[in-house]
Amino acid sequence: MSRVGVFICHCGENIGRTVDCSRVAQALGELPGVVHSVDYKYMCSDPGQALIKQAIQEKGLDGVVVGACSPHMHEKTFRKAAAGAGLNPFLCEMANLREHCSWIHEDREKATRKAVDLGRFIVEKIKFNRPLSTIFIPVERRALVIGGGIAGIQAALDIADGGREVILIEKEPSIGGHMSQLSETFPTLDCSQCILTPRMVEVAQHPHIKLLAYSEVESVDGYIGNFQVKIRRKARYVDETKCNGCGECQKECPNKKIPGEFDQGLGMRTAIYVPFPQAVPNIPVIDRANCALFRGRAKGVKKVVCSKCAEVCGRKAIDFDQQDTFVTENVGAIVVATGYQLYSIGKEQDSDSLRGYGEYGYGAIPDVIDGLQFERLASASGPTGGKILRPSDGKEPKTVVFLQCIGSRDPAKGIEYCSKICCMYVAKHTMLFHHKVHDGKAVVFYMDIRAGGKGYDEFVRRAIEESHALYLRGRVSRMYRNGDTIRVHGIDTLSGEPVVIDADMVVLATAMRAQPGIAALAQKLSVSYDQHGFLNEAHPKLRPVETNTAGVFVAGACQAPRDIPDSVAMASATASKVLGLFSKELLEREPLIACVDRLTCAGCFHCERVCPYGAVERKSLMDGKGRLIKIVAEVNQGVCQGCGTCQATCPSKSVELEGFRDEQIYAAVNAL
Amino acid sequence: MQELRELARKLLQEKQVSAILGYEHGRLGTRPAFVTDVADCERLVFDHRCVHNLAAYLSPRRTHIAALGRLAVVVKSCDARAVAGLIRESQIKREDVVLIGVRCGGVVRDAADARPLSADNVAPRCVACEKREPTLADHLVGEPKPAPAGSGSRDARLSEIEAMSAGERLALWMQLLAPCTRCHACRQVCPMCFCERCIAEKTQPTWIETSPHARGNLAWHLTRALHLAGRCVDCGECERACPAQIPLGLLNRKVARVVADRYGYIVADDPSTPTPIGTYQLDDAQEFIQ
Amino acid sequence: MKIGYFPGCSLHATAREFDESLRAVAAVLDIDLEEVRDWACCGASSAHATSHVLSVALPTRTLALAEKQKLDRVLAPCAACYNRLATARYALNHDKKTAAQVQSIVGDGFNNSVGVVSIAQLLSEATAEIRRQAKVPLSGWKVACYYGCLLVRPPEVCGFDDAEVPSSLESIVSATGATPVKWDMSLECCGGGFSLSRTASVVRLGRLILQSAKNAGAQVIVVACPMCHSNLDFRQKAMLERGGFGDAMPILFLSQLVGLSIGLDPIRLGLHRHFVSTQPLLDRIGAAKPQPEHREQA
Amino acid sequence: MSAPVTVGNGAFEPSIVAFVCNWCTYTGADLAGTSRILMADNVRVIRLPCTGRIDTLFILKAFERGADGVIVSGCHPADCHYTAGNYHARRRFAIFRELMNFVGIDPRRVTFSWVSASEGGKWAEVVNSTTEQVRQLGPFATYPEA
Repeated sequence: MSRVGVFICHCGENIGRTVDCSRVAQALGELPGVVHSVDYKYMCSDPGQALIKQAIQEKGLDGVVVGACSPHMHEKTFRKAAAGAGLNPFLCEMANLREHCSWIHEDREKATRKAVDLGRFIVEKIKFNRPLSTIFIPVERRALVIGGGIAGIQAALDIADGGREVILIEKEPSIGGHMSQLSETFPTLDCSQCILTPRMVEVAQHPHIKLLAYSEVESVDGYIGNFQVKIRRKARYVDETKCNGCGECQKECPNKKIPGEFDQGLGMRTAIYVPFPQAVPNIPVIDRANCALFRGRAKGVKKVVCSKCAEVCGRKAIDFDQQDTFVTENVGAIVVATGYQLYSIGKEQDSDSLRGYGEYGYGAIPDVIDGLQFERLASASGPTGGKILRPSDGKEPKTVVFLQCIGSRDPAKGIEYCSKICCMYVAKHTMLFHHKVHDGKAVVFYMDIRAGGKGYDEFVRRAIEESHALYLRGRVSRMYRNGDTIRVHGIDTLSGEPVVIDADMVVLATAMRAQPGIAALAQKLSVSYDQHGFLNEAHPKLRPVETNTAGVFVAGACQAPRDIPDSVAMASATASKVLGLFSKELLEREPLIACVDRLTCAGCFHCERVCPYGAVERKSLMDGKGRLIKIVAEVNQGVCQGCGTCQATCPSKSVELEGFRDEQIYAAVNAL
Repeated sequence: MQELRELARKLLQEKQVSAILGYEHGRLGTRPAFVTDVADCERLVFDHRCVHNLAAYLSPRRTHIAALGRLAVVVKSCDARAVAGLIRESQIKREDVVLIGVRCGGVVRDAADARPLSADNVAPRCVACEKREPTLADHLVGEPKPAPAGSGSRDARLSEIEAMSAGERLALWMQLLAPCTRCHACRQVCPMCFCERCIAEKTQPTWIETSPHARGNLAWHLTRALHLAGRCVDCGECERACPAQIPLGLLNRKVARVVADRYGYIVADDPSTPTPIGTYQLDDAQEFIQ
Repeated sequence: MKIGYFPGCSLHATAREFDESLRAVAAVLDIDLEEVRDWACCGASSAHATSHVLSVALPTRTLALAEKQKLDRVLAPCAACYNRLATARYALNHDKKTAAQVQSIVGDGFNNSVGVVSIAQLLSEATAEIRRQAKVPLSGWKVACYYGCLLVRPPEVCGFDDAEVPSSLESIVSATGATPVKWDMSLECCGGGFSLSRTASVVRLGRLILQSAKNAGAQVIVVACPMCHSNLDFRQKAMLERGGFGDAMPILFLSQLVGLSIGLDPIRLGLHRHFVSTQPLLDRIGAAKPQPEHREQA
Repeated sequence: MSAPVTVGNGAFEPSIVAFVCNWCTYTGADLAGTSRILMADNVRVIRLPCTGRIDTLFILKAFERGADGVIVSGCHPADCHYTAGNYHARRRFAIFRELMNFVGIDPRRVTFSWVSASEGGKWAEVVNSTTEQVRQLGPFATYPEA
């Protein structure tokens, strides 16, 4: 027989005004199993809590029902009080007599009767509550950071500086990401390489960071604190342990006319190459598609067509027979920092929802370039050595038209979101252009200037006032080649006049998009993503760097368009989350999770189908001789979040959600 | 028939299986037969009186049958849907069973009916059946058979009930369910009812009252039909097994139509299809939600 | 192949040669043009400047007649007619309010089942046949394909060809053996209906088009719209008078070019009805000089 | 259904049970309280973590135990605290509701609704309209006494 104590709170006048609290206490006190029932002015006050503690100890209560405000208000308070008196906190529950009764009714008689009902539900329920204890999960205190751009670098360094081991993987041959391609950065115009390169070197030299460049996530198993990540290390055809990065192989490679990715196709590289001089690691990679040897092999040519790089390599580091290898790492947390790609204006699009820009010739005009290409032209390390020269004929453009919002904020082209960084980098571009081509004219077509941020609007004003960029509020309807120039038809909506400009070069501020392949990665991580492929944060305001998969965090432009300061801030936020998680050897979790009754589970796995978290696993039950009896569902305590959808779906009710078990709900309904 | 027996002999002789689960003639029509001896293959038959869904024997709960070893089972297309369901829901593995698909021209409503198949005695679901041979089968025997003659829409009764007022419907079902003795034959015969412990027998708490009272009867039959949503293979066994002649198929059929109308889901003998319960679409109809 | 035919007002008047050449070409290509009986004006620019419902109701009436005539598709050679018909069909499918209003005007029983086809679309489907029938080699002809505003736009209404970088006319021209040139003004506005009210604008716009075609090396511009034709042909003299780009350039209807390639008589194709002489072109293929007849009707 | 009946000296007052999710509707109901929105006193709330946890058995049992009406309410689509529990619940209740109707239990006795944590007013409306609806329908008298 239960020994339940009932404590009815007046909440000053809040409950007492409408509900006859002593009558409620009296009525509930008469219920079987209730051995103590009192009312008091302020149950949450110290004397109120003392009443509860005292009763627990004196009367040996095995259940406490507090009829007061909403459990969202004070459930923690009263559970703590109960625990203080030695009662398991999960044997304390609240009946909501304030928000759900006294505050919404006026008739004292009816409200009192309702309060008795609400109290009775909880009294009956609590008789079936079980003492529960916090679940502890061991945590592997190493982190995986996916993506070696500025966000991934920052996250890795912060976690590593916090004393925890980090595995940083990057799919490209070098870390650095898009930031390494930039010439200068807004709003300070400091050189991107100058601030980034030291950070890259730090990563390479950090004792707690294991850098796996040219690698990708193959599969992810496990859950918070206990992930097993299989990583594909793509074959470089260069032995990393032997190569000293001398670069002789590149000098010898006969194929020197491959449009380089790092220079956005504006500069050339060799078939064996290091993406850029400051690459980390500074180890070349062979591009199979463009290497004569591999092209020959693909055609079935037996003899070695070319091995100049291997011949010249003093350390014999070239290995044409290298294969992809796999490593598995156990980590406790994962930071996703995979960055972005740019919208392409071409006719062929990788998504049915995107359209491309036929009105700009689908990218067929060579002097129409995108923002990253302009960065390379402006960069001292770029293909033109920092001179602004147009791609078609190498002449210095005098009139450059910049178009903002290309692809973004344009549902007709497929993307309705704002790409966020373009207003700022276009302003930067106009300044860089002005600094390098003093007699040049920069014209910007914009929809709105979105320069919210410290020093941002001032920066745009400087572009307009000091660099004399002509800002025209309007869109460009069409552009086409007109002899040596590009004729740009636009409109200045402020004056209402159509504008025609003969430009020497056009720079498109194309939208930031999610990386290709992000959906596949998100599925491996069980992280949801929006219709554009950006990863979803757990809560847009309160949990901005967490995801719905516990232990997986997001930083930078993989979550939404982000500039460098935002990305770095997010990265540090993820690091703080990871370090918080790693601060204890065991992870504590509330025990309100599902639990399977192996005896009655028939293994139909409807629970597995409905579980939003993939918390249901398959467990083989063996008899004493090692023979399989059956395969049943098992809930991973680290992953279950306690929604209970499995229980409502289970036909035989072989899975029970602690805290809301069938017996408890049944008892409440039965008390009707 | 010879083709079936030959195949059965071959499967036994080559030790591909240790028993054939098929049909033989019995006192009242045909009955399920377990053949382990090559000589007994002569007993195997298949005709329009083979009403049983033998997939019910494949449930892993029936340990005495599992103990027989690898089985070959004779399946009509409706039975194959049940086998697919068992595979889909992890009860058996495809490779654990050899499926002898039979081309079916419909079966009789009442297994004891000795008359040739006609519009008078055909099971109504067979008239509407669009699949006369299973896809999920290792072997397929028999000649293609035409659709059985039959008249009237199988859903006529459903429409009739739907046209009634709520009060009339309630009165009707109270009357139809009143004779239920809660013998649970409907459950025992159902190939998709394979739980270790049925919800109807769970007593802590007793969601479904066990006594044959209107409350428990309604809760049981509604819950049974709901548990079969997107799973019922429409083999008609529950109704055939019911000693109280309760038209249980109506409830199953109603749910099947709801699932088909709302989610475009039709139960098929493909184990790889997802189930409508356990999946969802973001834009599932929600006209009933305020 | 049978297809409904909605000539529209222009093809009975200023663009007679479009009608003549189209019928002649259709006969050879085995396309049976069945004129929609009792058709009425599509409303063109005046109706939709006046009343939205009227602008949908007028073409709908024609489409309803075509449906009664059991036609699956209707060809509207004039780009403006095509656009009005296609827009009406689109509005009926997508704008319930307008559809209801129009139904009260046109009456019940119309299912909006009749497709609307432009000349570009129809001849695109027949490129193989054009290639097969081509008798007169037009090789060496450099042709600027001029779509104008209405032939492929707006894309949701037309649902044919790329709205910004179309290629259907080029494929038809290629089928005749001529060479389409790459140029930039194929979709620019010719001034449309402002030929009379704002002639100066039309001349200014037309010059840009002519100049662009010339710069691209074109010898002839092919059009699929009576309005474009009249602006570029009838107003060309005024454009030339402002100087800057040499000789006149003949403007042909698409059907005329196809007709020439399949060996039809220039007179049947109405080549004598143009203001800019087509003779330089005909000389190139050795065709007889078309005898000009009365111009008054044109 | 039966005609409305009167009990004692007043009109028939229905008894209604609400099964609600903890994160949206329960919080929305709290907000209604905080905002002092007066509403019918016929509804008794039972808190569950998620609509995904709400079983059709709860509804059947509530009716067996004498409830005249039931409310099931949770997070709007896309708002589920557990990302997808409400989508699964939506299918479950869509099928249940049609089957219930088929056996003659008036679907107007069961209200399904999405009430977010910010919709205190909507919660009051759901409570009031369901109460009024069930009041009109009268007591639930499905089960003849054995």
